[in-house]
Amino acid sequence: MHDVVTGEKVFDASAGRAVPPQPGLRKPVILGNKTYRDVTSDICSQLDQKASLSWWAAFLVSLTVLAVGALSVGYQVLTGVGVWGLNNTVGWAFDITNFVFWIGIGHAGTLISAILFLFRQKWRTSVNRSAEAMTIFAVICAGIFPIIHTGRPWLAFWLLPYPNFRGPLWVNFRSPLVWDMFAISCYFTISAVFWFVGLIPDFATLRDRTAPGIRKRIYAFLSLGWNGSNRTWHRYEKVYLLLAGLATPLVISVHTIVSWDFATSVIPGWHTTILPPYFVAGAVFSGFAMVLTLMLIVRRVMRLEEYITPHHIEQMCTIILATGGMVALAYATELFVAYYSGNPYERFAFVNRALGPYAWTYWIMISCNVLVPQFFWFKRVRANVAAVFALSIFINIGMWFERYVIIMTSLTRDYIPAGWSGFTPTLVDLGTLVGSFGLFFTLFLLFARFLPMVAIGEVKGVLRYGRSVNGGA
Amino acid sequence: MSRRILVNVFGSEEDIVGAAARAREGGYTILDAYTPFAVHGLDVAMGIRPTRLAYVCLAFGLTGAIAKLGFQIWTSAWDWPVNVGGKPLVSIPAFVPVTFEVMVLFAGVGTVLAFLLRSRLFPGAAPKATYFRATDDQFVLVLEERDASFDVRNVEALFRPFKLLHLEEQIVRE
Amino acid sequence: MTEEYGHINVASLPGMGRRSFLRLAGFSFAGAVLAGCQQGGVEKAIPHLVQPEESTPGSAVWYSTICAGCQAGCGILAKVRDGRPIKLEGNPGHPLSQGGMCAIGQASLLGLYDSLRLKAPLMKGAPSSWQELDRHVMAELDRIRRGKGAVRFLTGTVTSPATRAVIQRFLGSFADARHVEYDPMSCAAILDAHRLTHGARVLPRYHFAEASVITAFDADFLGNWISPVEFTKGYRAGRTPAGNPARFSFHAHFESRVSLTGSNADQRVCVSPDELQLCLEGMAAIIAERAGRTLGLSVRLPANLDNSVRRLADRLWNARGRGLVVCGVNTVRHQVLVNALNAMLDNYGGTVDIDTPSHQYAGNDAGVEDLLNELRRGSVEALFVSGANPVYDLPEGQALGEWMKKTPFVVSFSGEDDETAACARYVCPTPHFLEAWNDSEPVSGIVALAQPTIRSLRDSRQMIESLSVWSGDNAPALDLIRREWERTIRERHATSQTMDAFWNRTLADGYAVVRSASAPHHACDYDAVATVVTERGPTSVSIPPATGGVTASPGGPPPGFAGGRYTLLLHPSLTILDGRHGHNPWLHELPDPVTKIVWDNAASLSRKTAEALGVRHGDLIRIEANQKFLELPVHIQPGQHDAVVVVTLGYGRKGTDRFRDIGPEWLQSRPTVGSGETVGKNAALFGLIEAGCRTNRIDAARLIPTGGTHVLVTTQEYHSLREPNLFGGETGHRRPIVQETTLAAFANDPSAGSFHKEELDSLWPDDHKYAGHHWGMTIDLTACTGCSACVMACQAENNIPVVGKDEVRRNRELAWIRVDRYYDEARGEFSVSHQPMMCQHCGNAPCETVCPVLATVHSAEGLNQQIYNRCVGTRYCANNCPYKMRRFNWFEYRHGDEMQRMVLNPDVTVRERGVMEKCSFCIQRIQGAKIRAKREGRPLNDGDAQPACAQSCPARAIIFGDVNDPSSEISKTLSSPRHYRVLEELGVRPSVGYLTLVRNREEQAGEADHA
Amino acid sequence: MGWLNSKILTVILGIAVLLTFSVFVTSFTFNIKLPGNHQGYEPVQPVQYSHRLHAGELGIPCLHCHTAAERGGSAGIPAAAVCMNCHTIVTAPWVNVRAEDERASKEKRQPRRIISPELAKVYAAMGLNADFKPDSPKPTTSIEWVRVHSLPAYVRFNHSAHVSAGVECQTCHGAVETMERVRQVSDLSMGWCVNCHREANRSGINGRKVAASTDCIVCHH
Repeated sequence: MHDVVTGEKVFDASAGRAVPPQPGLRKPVILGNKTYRDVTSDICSQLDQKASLSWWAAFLVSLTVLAVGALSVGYQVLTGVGVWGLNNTVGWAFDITNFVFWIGIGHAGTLISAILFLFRQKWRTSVNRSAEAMTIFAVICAGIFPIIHTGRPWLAFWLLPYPNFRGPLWVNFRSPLVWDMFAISCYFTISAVFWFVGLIPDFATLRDRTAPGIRKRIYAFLSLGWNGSNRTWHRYEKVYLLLAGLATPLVISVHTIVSWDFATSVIPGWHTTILPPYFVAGAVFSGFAMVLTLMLIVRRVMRLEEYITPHHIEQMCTIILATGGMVALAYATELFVAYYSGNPYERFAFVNRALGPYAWTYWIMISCNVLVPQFFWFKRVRANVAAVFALSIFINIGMWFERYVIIMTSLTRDYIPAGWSGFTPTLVDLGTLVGSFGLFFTLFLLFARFLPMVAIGEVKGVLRYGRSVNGGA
Repeated sequence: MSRRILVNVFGSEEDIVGAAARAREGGYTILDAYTPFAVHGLDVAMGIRPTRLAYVCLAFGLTGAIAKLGFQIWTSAWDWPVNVGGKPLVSIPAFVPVTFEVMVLFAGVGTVLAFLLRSRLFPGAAPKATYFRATDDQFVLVLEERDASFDVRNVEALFRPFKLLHLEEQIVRE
Repeated sequence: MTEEYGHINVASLPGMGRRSFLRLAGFSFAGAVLAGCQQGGVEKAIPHLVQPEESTPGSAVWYSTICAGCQAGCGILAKVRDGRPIKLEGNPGHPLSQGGMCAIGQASLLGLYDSLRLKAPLMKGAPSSWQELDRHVMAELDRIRRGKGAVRFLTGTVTSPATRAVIQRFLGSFADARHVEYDPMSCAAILDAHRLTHGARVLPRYHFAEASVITAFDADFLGNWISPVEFTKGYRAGRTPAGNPARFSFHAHFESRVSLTGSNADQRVCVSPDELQLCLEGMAAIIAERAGRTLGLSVRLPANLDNSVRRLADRLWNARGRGLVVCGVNTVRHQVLVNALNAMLDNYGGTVDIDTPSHQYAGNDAGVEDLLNELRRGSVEALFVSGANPVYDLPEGQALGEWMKKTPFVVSFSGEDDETAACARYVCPTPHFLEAWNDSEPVSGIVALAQPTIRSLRDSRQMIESLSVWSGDNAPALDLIRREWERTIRERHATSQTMDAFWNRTLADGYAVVRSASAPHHACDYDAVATVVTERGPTSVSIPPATGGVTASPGGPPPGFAGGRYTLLLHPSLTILDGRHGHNPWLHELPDPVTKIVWDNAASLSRKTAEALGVRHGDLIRIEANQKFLELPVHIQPGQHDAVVVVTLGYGRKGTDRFRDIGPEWLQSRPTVGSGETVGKNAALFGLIEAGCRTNRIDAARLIPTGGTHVLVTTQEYHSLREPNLFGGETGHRRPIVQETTLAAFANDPSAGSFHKEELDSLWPDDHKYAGHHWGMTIDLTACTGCSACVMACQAENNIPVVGKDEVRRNRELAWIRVDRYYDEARGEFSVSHQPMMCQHCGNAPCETVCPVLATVHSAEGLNQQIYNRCVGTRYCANNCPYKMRRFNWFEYRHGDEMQRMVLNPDVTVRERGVMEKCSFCIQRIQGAKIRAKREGRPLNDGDAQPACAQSCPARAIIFGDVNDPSSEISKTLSSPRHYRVLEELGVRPSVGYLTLVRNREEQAGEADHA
Repeated sequence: MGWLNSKILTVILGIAVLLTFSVFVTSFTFNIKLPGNHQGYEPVQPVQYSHRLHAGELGIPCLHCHTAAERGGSAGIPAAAVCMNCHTIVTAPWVNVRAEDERASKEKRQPRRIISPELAKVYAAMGLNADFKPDSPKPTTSIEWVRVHSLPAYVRFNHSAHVSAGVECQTCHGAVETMERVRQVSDLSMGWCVNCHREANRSGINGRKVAASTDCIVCHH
């Protein structure tokens, strides 16, 4: 269990200078020569203090944006789906684009907490808690869309197979939307459970250092009586491993199922077998971009520079570069297969994406998802926080457009030319999209305020990685 | 019934792992250890048997998968057979995704529930033994004083190579 | 007694009480209204006190009557359910329409429930009562009789013998009285030409079925010219690729615009109006040469058309007696040449029948011109206007309105407060034709009776009843008609039935065939033709250059003919005709069968002309002609001649801003029509009455782009089966959605053009068998003319709401069947194909697989079912429909006002917002037929169950039936080598198939592109 | 100890399963009425017409008055004129008429016509005069019966199809001939319809094989 040192120099935030590589030593995950006590107080004191002005500012902005979204959704539910720009030909556009986008975002959290855990990547401990929180909030954002996109959202519960007085009449288990419903609810449940299991020891830590009062009682309630018993820790480790082992195929299955919404259809541009791997890679790609966006803000605002170090940023940039490459490969493969299939409808669908009336969306997608990640080949870019932040935002935009391109442009030009149409978003479409970001950031800010942002117990476990036994980095 | 226990407090993970190994070699009964994080090797040092939660996980997963597959077949082909898109009533490939999801759901939730029950963790439970810095920065090893031959001084000597911060005898009632 | 073709036994009629609406409506109407809120409230069920004999609650009764959507006088059946007429269908036995019914006729039902119909008589604009009005009118009439003032009675064409007699009798009591008939869609020149050439002012009856070579000069006989349903029936009968040799007429069409008929032609010759005249004269000269006649003409053909005219003349000559030349240009000079052609070709007595002529158009434009002059001079004492709206549809309408206001005594008989009624001193509300007794003789020898299907919803009185009251006769309409029939019709009937028996038989059948009583005529007088040709001068048109098009220089002044001047062509709308249906929302939302425009009229320009003027679709353009101008949005019409600008008549009706509220209102919705504006603009003001005939051709029109734009909405956004070549080439791949061939290729290989692609292997076993019925449909693209009657039939049958212009603009129209119209302009040719497209009821339906809640599943009879109440509205099914034939309720669409909701079919659920809907193959009709068969203890026969579209189709292009029944008509089409299914390579196994479109052309066309 | 925990686990899981089951079982057995279920609805009618008397005691067949059920989709409520087939002669319960006769013979006078108050409402609604002839100046009013059995707007039910298939009226409407006032006996839920159709397909109606479709669109269109 030795981390391989890459031989690259590391930026020491506390010293404010670059340190040359020290061959033979593991690269420290946490900087600043922290003791266990320091870790506890660094993380927990955030929750004891009054919220900062910047937190309040961010929270109010998010809340306002959320209100815009709530108004949009309320108006839409009361008036009808017609307040979106959809039509007979284009039955889905912003709604399902947002859904796939947010689900994709969510996948990075599971990836960090589960897959990197299975791969024994120690650096994950600093970011896994917030990444998992991001997953849950992203899935909440995503989960709203399948419900509100229906014409009669108040009947959305009909998607559940429950006993009834209609015969009984069940659901159609052949429909990818039912698969979706199961996949998302299962994914949400497992992610939430995973997250909560990770939080239990930290609640105990909080409980034990908080003075008696309502907060202590809440922490006590949530810590389930955790006392740090090693017998429990022993089982806990096993459970964590099992959950990681379950979540890994789950996350792949969820985005595979989401891609099947399209892949199992007959519409040219949707009906393609490449979609599952393409979607999973895209999800990781977009998810990491969102994790980066969030973490760069969080480490600054919550003063977590010593926990989320340039090493972390570097690692995530590398993953983005890798998954960006996969996405680019998928785009190329898609074009090639469309050409090589000899299917004229398929061929036209792809030519139309690149050259048709909505070509601009395609080229935004290509620029943001294929060209932008190439900057991460450069060490200087990866080390520049501002540049990484900007690039991560471009990737977020690009990945939203990827889904928009797939969903919308394919529908506008399908089989029967007389049915061809277009799509123009309405104000309500835009309000709902923006509002989903408001919801996401509102939830995330609340999380930052009331729960430990970093997994205390896990960080303590890797605290001494990259240090000599006597301490000192 | 009451028991006498000896509480040994250490400051680092190496110390408690070493001490635990030494105590077990010395024939002492280790009741438990309390640590701020999962200390690797401590379970081996304490001699804890491997947990069987993996089997629970398997059992739950299989139950979920079989139940869900059965339910899908029953609803689609037996209870009310409906021709949907010309597909067969039992369309096994189409039933796979939901079966898989429910399998994971059952396995995941079942395992965690089993873990919580087994470890007697539930909302609002009071911790059985609280060494409050054990959730912060201290590592606590608890030995049972089973008979009169138990001598604290022997233990102290035994733990001399390790940085013992604190040692205390307690009587707990059960 | 239910669902039968019932008729009313007059003897047992206690007044009109049995069809008294309110009492009849009682039972189920209260139920329908309350059904929506039945969850909480108490539902009242109010039965009749005395059950009407022929009515069973919840069942329909059919009455035969006459359609008054236009003057063609098709026989129809009105479906009356719980006292309300809810659907009109063609009377299968009627000799003219033979069960077909056009879109306009079907939609005219909605006019019955128009809430803006006049509620009471008006005197000087104020509501009054009949007694009051009668007193005033009778006093005035006495004064006029004494003063021997001039009395003029202006009507549309009167096809009713009784009405004509009543008017004559009424006018007989005045010293100076004249009955003037006119038609806004005038055919006066044909009648006038026949007076010159044949000595009788008659409109021939054309037999398209008998014709093997049809040559039409701008006559839209499949669209709205004279008797479109009858002509479509005939045209279809003469064109079937089956049989050896196939009886398949050749149809050549000369026109400048793109008419519905032109879009169906085997050879469409795009000519300027001048060239059209040259072609007609040239052809007459060629034929005259062959026939050895002299018409005073010499052959002067434009070089580019010389060949085609000569070849066509050959064809016509070879098909003497079986040819047919028709012309829609309302000029005597054109029409005498047509008469000469038909005479020289021996077509009279064969395809052109003036022995039993048509009475459908009898208007006399010269008479109208005289009347207008009299009114201008103020020499008319009393004017009656009935069944016409001259203030709106005459070129001098505006001025006429002023003259009418100055005329001492003006009575308007009208159902609504229209433009003409607004200028009349007395307005007498007339009932809707479904509320009235009537008779007609549309074609000499075919007489028909119309009976009321509902008691008048308004305080109205038929015109003939009013005249009867004012003559002191006080006879109800029924008596007036019966009297006339006793006097003149009965004696012409062959059998010796009693009057009662004859009357009841006719009432039940809806029509009777009697001896013709037409004016005598003589053979064609070629000297008269020569006189007209020379008298009205040798042709004044110059022969244009061989290219015949605009040579545009970018950036230069807008070119055109004669210095930036274009020829303005006006033509009546295919949906609202001359404007008489301008208040009918169903028709406004019915896409024009060619342009697919809804809720507007436009200035159609060819692509070249539009480019030269620098305008695009929807740009406003100012048309100046005759010292008048109009601003209209531009519509770019492929296939149109560069020298013309084409404007549809019938729009801009007063009061059409009532439609501003139609459709949903929300944050970004736009009204269908602006407040105070009208739907479209009235282009009738450009018209002229020249040489005694009304012309719709106006020369030297200037077109000036204004820079403004208008939201001009079409239901189809892409118009070709060829993919756009996005790499910049000429044309892309042609999709084999419409599979077509030529008659020549078909003769060699009956499966020519039908392009079958192998279905891929399925992963799934084929384990769903249809044991009982298995419904299927076949659409014969050769028969389909694109007329859109099916669209309207579906709208009326299936409670499809009108969604308004903005929703159509957003591509949210709700029609369950659309007629896709494709232009093919490859290789410099222009051809059009029409393809009705509805839910294909796929055996392996992609929509069903994806529905999460089982709201769309397959029935045991092969139907793709859509269950509205189960639908949660994910729209996944619509996305996954390769045919894009699923329709979503984006909002709670209103079904008109409370009156208009009476037209709803109680057998079809009114869909709420958020649910998907689509064609159900009219399951309610299938169920009805099955239940009827079960009740009568017999098996279901082929043809018992017919969806509304198939029933209404005038061309019988839609065949529906049970494919499990080997003897059914549908089963026979399945084995036709022409049969194909759209997108069959997807493996979705549609239940709807198509028969290839066969065009009577020699060359092989469109074949190579299919691969 | 591990053993003990497993037992707790078993017990808790068992309780959970039982609870779920019992919720379903109670909702089905005790027939929890969901919104839209009007089973047991028994409204007061404007005229206290007794089906027990007419259909039960007097044995008049249902289709005698509800003729439309045989011919059309809707069974309808008979027109008041149908009542007059008998009630121009029968104007009051027999006992009341008899009592009047006896009183009259006792008082040595012509017996007066006895009209039951409920029938009087019908006569009044029809505007009949003393000879049961329409009296034109008298206004006629509709009798506003309260509808008992009603289906949602999206359900099509055709009476004649069921009557011609041999389904007894009582199958759906219950023993109306025993009811003084008509009550909705069945819940008229979709499951109730579908299960009857399934049963009919399995065992026929009165021994006759029938094809009762379970296609959705047969009722929902």
